[in-house]
Amino acid sequence: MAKRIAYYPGCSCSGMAIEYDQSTRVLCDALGIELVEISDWNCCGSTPAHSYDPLLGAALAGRNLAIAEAQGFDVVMTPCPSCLRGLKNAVKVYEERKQDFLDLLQMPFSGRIRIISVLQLLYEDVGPETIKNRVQYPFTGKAIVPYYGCLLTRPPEFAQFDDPENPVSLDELLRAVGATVPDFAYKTECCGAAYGVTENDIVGKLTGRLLDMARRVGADAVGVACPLCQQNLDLRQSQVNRYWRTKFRMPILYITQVIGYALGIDSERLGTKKLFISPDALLRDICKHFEKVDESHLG
Amino acid sequence: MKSEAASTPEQELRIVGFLCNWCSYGGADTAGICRFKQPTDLRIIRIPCTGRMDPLFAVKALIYGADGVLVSGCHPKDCHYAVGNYYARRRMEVLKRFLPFIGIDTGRFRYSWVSASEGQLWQQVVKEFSEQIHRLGANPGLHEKIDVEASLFLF
Amino acid sequence: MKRLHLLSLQQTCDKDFIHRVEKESGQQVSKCYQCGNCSASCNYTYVYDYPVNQIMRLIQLGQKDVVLQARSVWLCANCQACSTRCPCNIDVARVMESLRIISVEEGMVSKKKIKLFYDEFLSSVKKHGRVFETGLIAAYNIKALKPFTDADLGARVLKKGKLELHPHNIKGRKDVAEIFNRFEAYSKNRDID
Amino acid sequence: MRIGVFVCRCGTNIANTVDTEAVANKALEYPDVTHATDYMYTCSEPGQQEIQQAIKEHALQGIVVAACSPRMHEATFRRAVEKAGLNRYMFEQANIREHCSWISSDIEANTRKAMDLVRMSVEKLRFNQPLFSSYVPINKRVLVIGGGVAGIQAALDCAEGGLDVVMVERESTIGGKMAKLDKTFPTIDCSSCILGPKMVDVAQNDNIHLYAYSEIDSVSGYIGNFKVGIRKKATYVDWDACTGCGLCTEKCPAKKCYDRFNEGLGTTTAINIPFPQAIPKKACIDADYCRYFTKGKCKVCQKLCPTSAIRFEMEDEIVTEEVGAIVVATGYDLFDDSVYGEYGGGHYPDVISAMQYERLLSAAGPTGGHIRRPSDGKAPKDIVWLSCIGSRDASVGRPYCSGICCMYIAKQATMTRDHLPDCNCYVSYMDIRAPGKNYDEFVRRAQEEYGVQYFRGRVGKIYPKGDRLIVQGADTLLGIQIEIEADLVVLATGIEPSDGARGLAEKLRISYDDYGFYMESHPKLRPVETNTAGVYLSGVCQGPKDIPASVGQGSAAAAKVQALFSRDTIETDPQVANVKEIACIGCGKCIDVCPFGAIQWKTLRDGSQKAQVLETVCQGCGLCNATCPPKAIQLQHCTDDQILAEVNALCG
Ligand SMILES: Cc1cc2nc3c(=O)[nH]c(=O)nc-3n(C[C@H](O)[C@H](O)[C@H](O)COP(=O)(O)OP(=O)(O)OC[C@H]3O[C@@H](n4cnc5c(N)ncnc54)[C@H](O)[C@@H]3O)c2cc1C
Ligand SMILES: Cc1cc2nc3c(=O)[nH]c(=O)nc-3n(C[C@H](O)[C@H](O)[C@H](O)COP(=O)(O)OP(=O)(O)OC[C@H]3O[C@@H](n4cnc5c(N)ncnc54)[C@H](O)[C@@H]3O)c2cc1C
Ligand code: SF4
Ligand code: SF4
Ligand code: SF4
Ligand code: SF4
Ligand code: SF4
Ligand code: SF4
Ligand code: SF4
Ligand code: SF4
Repeated sequence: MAKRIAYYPGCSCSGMAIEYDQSTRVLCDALGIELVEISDWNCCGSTPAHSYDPLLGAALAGRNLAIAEAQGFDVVMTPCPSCLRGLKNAVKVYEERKQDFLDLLQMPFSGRIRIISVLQLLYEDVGPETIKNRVQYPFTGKAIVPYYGCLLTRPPEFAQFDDPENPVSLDELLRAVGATVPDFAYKTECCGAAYGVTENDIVGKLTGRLLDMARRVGADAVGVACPLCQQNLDLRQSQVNRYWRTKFRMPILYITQVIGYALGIDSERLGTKKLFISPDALLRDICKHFEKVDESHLG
Repeated sequence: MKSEAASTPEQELRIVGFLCNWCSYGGADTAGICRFKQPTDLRIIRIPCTGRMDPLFAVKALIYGADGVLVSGCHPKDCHYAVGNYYARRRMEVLKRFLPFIGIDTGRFRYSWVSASEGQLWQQVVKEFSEQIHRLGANPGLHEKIDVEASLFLF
Repeated sequence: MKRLHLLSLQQTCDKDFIHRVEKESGQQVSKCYQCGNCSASCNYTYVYDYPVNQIMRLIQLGQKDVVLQARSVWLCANCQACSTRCPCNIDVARVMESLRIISVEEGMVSKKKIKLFYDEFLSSVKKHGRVFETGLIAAYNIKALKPFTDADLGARVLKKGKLELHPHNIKGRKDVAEIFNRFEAYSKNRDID
Repeated sequence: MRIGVFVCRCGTNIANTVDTEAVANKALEYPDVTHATDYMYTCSEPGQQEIQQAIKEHALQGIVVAACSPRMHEATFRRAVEKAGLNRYMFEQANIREHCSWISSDIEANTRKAMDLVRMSVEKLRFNQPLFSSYVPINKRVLVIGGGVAGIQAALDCAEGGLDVVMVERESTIGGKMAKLDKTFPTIDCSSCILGPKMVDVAQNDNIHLYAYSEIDSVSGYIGNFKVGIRKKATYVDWDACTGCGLCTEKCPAKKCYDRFNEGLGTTTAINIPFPQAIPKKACIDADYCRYFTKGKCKVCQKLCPTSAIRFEMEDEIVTEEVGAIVVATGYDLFDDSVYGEYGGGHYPDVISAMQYERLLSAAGPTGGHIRRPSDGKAPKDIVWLSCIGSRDASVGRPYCSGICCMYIAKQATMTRDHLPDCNCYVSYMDIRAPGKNYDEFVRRAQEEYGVQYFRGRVGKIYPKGDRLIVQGADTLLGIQIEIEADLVVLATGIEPSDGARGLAEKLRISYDDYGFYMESHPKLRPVETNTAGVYLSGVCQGPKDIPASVGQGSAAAAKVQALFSRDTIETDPQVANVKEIACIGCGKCIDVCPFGAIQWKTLRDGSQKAQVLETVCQGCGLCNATCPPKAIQLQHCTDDQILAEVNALCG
């Protein structure tokens, strides 16, 4: 499946969530999808810009889309749901307030570009079936709960992807790599991502709830598709433990890492070392030589 | 023979009203029962439903010299015959667009929805429309002869 | 929260405010019938001063000052749970977002620190073209007078090699800054209108 | 034509602002007018006699009365001229009171206007034709579609009055939803105790012919003379032979069939009698589950049946019935709660619908009347009811209130407290709607005497925690979020029109609203009639209702049928459309627009197709007339010639 699409890593994925970026790149490479990073991309403005005026956020995000269009792409993929929202918002604002938007952007833009998340790419364009057929090291016997976070499927008219209350895409991808997928009631609950820095009491409470539920349903790990969710659950797990007097040690893996590993990609290249809660024990159960995987089959 | 209206003093003009029996005709009755004063130019023709209203009636009236034509029926959804006024609305809209082609000011034609209990509304409709027709003045008549029957095919 | 005791409906109702919220958000607030589903679904209700259904109610009543100064407005994480479940098809999250925008315009921001974080974030973007996370957090923590928050995490992040010590300046950062400048000019013009 | 004109003074009502004498004198100048006069009170006895006398004296052939609104006295005057030997349609009334004397005090202008109005009437009258009603015999049999409580009531009331009733029910038993209920609010009567005897009456009444497991296939004809095709669906059991002994159902090996009567709680057998009190009590095979039909092998029932009633070769059969009136009572279905992903209906076994809960309460239900939750059969300790599920919710396209759920929630909660005194009952509500007799008192009792805990606010989400469910809601009165740990959650699903309601409406040519509820002819004054003459409504098919209202409407529909059938013939209104066959070009446009299906094709001897109006069905709206390109179809008494004559009188 030779395919070339524009790639927007976003700020998180080039900083705190660098392993999400790495794993996305190597996984796409292994799946025959060529990612072309949007040249000289800038920050999409995220929530802060949006809170001033969706127009400002739209113009900031729009610059990236305009560059991608100029490079001849009709699809942009980003791993980060927050960037996804920012980029999609640009198209929406473009449709609603075309003149204001173009005045601010001062670049040619047609608004025809399609924006998808890496989850959507894996689920809709690649498909669980394809992935299942290529699994080398299945996660048999391991329970991974799918955590979508609040942004990927909501609001439904905007997301145009999966079910807002009971999404299944991540579930099916996890099942495709052989994992057990427990019914996880907090699939789409908000983790408080926006307040990682400013209101970390709130984050502590919400993430604690999520981890508690994950443990109750017997999870060995949580599979995520959002760098902010990942950070809250992984980096802040120690804070949560202090706040709740708990002893969680729950690995939080990106879906790209899970699939990549199952496909037989070296964990080093997937950046699992960068995770704060080490998934090594889990990964070792799946493949004994997890540190020195033979990648020859990837071709 | 000339009609009475034609020989009247200048200030009275000829307005023909086509009112459905169930709603607007009753609304005009209600306005009368309540003694709501109205201009005297209007003459009402009773039809069962605005769905009966052939745009040709309005066209003929205007061509033959009426100064204004008013059509009124039940509010959409309240039609005694369920859907008659939906058809009427569509036809009246087409008629409005068509009138300029035969040199008639669209301001001479109006349709409204007035129920049997809306005497006050009826008074207002009559007042407004009569004033509008007076502003437009007497119908100057047609400059060119047009084939009225042929115009039918436009509908 | 400032508890309301007696509300004189006519005297405190600001109709222009209702229109402004409706225009900014594109939502008709009178559609809200106060079912409470938004508050039931909102993960932040417990930290709000007014749960989001009450925010909707206060807007219906034109209570501009109470609404704009509410803590809830800035604690909303824009998670969309409310919008997804509102039986009246109101995009409640969009209304909350509009309130944030209006509260900035009116100088009535309740959670100054969140606003501060946003300001720092944007100035980082304006300067470098991308967010310089390390610089942002440092600047924020100093200005918010809580320099040691998350200090425990800092060391671990550093160890994982995840903290950049230098900002990445993109080539087009002038273009990005221009967008900000044009936006500021645009906002000023709009205020005059 | 010799026309007489009578200008009424109405005491001073007209005469004060119209010079009636001048109007009468002027009328003498109009064509064909041979007699004209004014009179004090034309509608009075002597006034009418004056008209009748003038008809004779002056050999008048048509009459114009210039007086009040025809909506007031047209009927009076038509009768008066008829008594004097004229056809009643040789009469016109000019409205010079409501439309003239009362709305302006300008005597000169009013007088001029009255003259115009009289002239218009005269000109129209010159085109009038005598019209005659025809009389069509009424077939005094009535069809009732739907055998819920509303249909049963209508059928019994009609049969009581001596009418022949044909009842068509699509399930294999009558009883509808009420047969599934345990007790009924607000008196907590046992549902089957009060409905059962009525169902038996239907079975035993000689005047009622019941087609169960049947549906309406086609409807043609018109008031007094409908012809209805009824599809008797194959039951694979000869009901004349079946005694309802139930032997077959005990031994049928296909035991995993969806149990419709028990709302899918538990399973049933492929050959099945829905419940012990079913009417008719006959077995019926569900071919989707029967092993013989799915796998080609079994026939256990055939071997067992003592009366050899099983007929695997049976096929659907169409029978035709002729009736004079139709009562539609097709009731409702319940909203599919799985639409709400956040509540997990259809996903979590212990989130059930209120109708399922009704079956749990019922002594004849799958748990024998013991409240046991579906997942593990435990008696619940905490139950939460959620109101307005699929009601009052624009986001799922159901903005209306279902009207009954507030009450049945209160009923189910109080009964739960009776059955399981230790069980805590919680109800989430937005408003409590209980406007019937003794209804609000009933809801108050649930709270005050039975300790049911109501909280105001919708629920956002339900999710499992261990073997319990967390109900995450809000108490908007307190302005806080709340959580309840529950063993069972009951969704008060709202009402929607029964499956297939629209299709049936098309066959009957009756209208329905945006949701599929049938439209009454007038929301206040003709609540059981439809706009199609001879078709009546009863029960929830017209809109949400409880049992008392459904029964009331059933009786009302029956009364309408009785009133219709109290005559032997129907007098048709001759003010209907009529086709000039030579002019008709057979375009069919009139057939398309007629809202009542009153026009049909007629094939002439030369094979050409012409439109033909069914006089009894036509309601006289004139839509066809305005539509017909060559104006071949004309609405009698309101023809193009007549209207244009009025226009010409003014503008010509
Ligand atoms: C959970 C619940 C509890 C309730 N409790 C109470 C209560 O305590 N007290 C109270 O007053 N009300 C109660 N109600 C309301 C009550 O059920 C209704 O008011 C009543 O059943 C309406 O009767 P109906 O005959 O109009 O409709 P239905 O009972 O629905 O009967 C319609 C019948 O027509 C048949 N049918 C449908 N379509 C066709 C077709 N095309 N051809 C042939 N047949 C057709 C159906 O099979 C059915 O037998 C309750 C409702 C629910 C959902
Ligand atoms: C303010 C108000 C507004 C309303 N608006 C609406 C509305 O918009 N829509 C709606 O549907 N409903 C409305 N209603 C309700 C509506 O008025 C009633 O439903 C309806 O009028 C009831 O009619 P009825 O014939 O049963 O009773 P009534 O109208 O009370 O008629 C009873 C008649 O019996 C006579 N009578 C009484 N006792 C005797 C006796 N012993 N002997 C002889 N005659 C007697 C009375 O004089 C009276 O004429 C409204 C009610 C109110 C109070
Ligand atoms: S969910 Fe919608 S209708 Fe309900 S209270 Fe919130 S905003 Fe209002
Ligand atoms: S968008 Fe804001 S108000 Fe709505 S549920 Fe999320 S946090 Fe609460
Ligand atoms: S006919 Fe009409 S106008 Fe004449 S007296 Fe009777 S009510 Fe009055
Ligand atoms: S089909 Fe035969 S065995 Fe079954 S109930 Fe009828 S009579 Fe009894
Ligand atoms: S033939 Fe069908 S209905 Fe009869 S016993 Fe077998 S499975 Fe049951
Ligand atoms: S009756 Fe009560 S529960 Fe049912 S829809 Fe109406 S308000 Fe909601
Ligand atoms: S007059 Fe109306 S009802 Fe009669 S045939 Fe014509 S369209 Fe049908
Ligand atoms: S519309 Fe006129 S011409 Fe056409 S079929 Fe009907 S009657 Fe005949």
